[in-house]
Amino acid sequence: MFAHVFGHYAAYIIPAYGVSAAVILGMIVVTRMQYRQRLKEIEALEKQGVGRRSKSEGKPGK
Amino acid sequence: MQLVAENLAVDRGERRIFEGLSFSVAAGMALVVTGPNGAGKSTLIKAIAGFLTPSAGAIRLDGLTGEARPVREHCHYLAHDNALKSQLTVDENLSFWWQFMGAPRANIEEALERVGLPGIGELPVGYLSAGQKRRVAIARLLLNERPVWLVDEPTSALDKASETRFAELVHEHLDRGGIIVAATHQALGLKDAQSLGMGTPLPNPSPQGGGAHESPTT
Amino acid sequence: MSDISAKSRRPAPPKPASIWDYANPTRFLGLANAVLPWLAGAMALAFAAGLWLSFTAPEDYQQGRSVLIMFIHVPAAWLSMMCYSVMALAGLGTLVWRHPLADVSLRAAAPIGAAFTFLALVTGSLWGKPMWGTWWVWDARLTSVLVLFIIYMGIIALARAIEDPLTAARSLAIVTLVGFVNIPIIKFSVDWWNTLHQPASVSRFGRPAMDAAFLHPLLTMALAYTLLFFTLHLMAMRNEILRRRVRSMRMMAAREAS
Amino acid sequence: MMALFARELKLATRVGAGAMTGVLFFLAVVTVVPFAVGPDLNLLARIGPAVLWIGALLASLLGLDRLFQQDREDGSLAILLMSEHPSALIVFVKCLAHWAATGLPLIVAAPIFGLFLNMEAKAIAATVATLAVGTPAITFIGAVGAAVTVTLARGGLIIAILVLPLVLPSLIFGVAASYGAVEDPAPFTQPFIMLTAVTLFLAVLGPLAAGFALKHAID
Repeated sequence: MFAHVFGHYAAYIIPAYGVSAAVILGMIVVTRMQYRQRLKEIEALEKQGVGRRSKSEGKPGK
Repeated sequence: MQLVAENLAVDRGERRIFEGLSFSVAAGMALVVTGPNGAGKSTLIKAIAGFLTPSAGAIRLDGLTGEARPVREHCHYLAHDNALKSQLTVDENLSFWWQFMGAPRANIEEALERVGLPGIGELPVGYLSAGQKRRVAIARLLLNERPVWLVDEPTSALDKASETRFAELVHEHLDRGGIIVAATHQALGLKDAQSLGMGTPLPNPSPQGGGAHESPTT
Repeated sequence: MSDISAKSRRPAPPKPASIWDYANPTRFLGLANAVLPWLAGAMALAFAAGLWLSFTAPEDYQQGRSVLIMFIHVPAAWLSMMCYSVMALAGLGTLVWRHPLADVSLRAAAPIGAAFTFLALVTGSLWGKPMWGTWWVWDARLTSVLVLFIIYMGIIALARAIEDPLTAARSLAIVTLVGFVNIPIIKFSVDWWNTLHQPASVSRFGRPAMDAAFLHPLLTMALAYTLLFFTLHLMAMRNEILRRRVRSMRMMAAREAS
Repeated sequence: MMALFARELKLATRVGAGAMTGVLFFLAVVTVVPFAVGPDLNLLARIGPAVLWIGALLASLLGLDRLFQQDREDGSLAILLMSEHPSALIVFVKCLAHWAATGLPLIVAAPIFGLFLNMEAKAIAATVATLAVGTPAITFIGAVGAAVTVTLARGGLIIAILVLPLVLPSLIFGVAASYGAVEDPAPFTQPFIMLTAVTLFLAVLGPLAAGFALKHAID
């Protein structure tokens, strides 16, 4: 049924767009999940009372 | 000749090991760097030897004739490991270092005698005990004339007799107007040595002062 | 395709106005959080426009509808090279300007670049299949993209292997720059090798003559992919900074506990 | 610097393992091919140069991780780099010594392995010439891989991935020149000159980058 939209190359166009969509969306989703994970870890650490170095200007990664 | 450090600060990764460290060691004097583990003793020695670029301050060797060359080219560095190849014989190891370091000086046999290992030149280093290997490593310092000795735990694998022998070599070096900077726990038997107590290890990496103070202990 | 809702007019400048005042990670995080929604919005807009243009483009006389694959293959290939240039720039940032965020940027960009290269390879082979009848042809460009993929993998493997952040940053920068210097040589030798073994029958994998109908969708999709790269890159850098913050907080916790 | 070269050579020959394993690995690769491809002599003759190059390439990659590893472990790397000699020169001399210890034996063995692959004299001569000129490039650029992985326990694997793309030009021009000597239309001198150019270029880039990496890897 896709033939009329994609012509007889449908068998190649759909996988190409499928893989691209999967990889792009996958990257976005994974990156956002990692972001939430990091925030949760920091929040847990701060609750533990680990001194956050807010008073002095940040060193990389501080 | 004087080894001078002004307001020295060194970072390892994000951690600041020490900062605001100043000292000066005149010819013929020794500086013993003491302090608990992790206080930055080895880091200071490595900074002088040029392995670590300090993030602040400078290290200078004043009073030297000839064109200015980086401090490290006037230094000998002896750390925990001996820089010896166990497959090669003692002679081969020492003659390599003697030629590589450029300034030809004492012959190997004499250096070996002074560390109490006469006549073992032919033996591969692999056959020697830890103490003997250490003494061969110390003999390396005697081959080339370099004013500053940077030593990190020099007497770790040595027995009592070798320790006193090392202390004698150190005194000879000082008498010849050399400088020694030694990071060590045990007293090196150096009578008139300046001491530099490195502060306690920094509890957290916030950059307070390294707590380094310089107090002569004569 | 588009999922993020916020709308915006102009994409934010990819690099902060002057590098140094955003050099400090905490302020960079503030910037990232501010810019990201707009950037994501612009990306979504660009994708929507690009896809719409692609699917309404006229049928190509020679390749028929398969030209649609070109609209996602060519941008992916461009992005794989652009991403590596960003990494090479970051490498210079680490070695020459000692910029604290350079290593963060390089590490964040590597997986994204590898993903774009992978996409370029997959879509390239899918696009080539109808024309050549095989899934993989050792065409000069496809081969170079494959080699670039191996280079990306090497850098990612190295990034994972070295723990100490300081030596890692320097090693990654050196390897990236050495790779960057060698890419033209590799490209030249692959092209030369390709012409040497060029079986006459394979039609050159040249880009068909571009008429406007194809140019617009292609450029729009390229813009969409570029915005995608900057969005992902900023997000990945943010993650990397937070990862390092967690790491040093944990080290502090360990030290305080002892 | 000559002293360094002499010491490295003494070490390599004294240890003996380095040179031999390289050649044996090369032999292993060459003998595996006929079992996989079949004993058809003219097929083997046709792919001969390629097999020799692939074998030599893999054998050279093999020994690279030991280039700086031992020196770092026994502490001599620190003292070497502390001296007044520039680090790039030290790396260059070590690469030459490493190539002399592992690369040369491969080139000496190549003609014999060429006979296994039923290659005619001209093809063997051309392949050996290209190997002689091309294999140093592998060691020079491999030094960069060895330098950045010197702190890792088993860096060997990563070196192979890092170095592989960078030695492709040498492989392409090397094999092309070897074929050029035999088949008429294909040129010999043009790829051969390119091969030499790549080696000279890597002879500068490799030690510079590796020296820079090593200088900061001492801790």
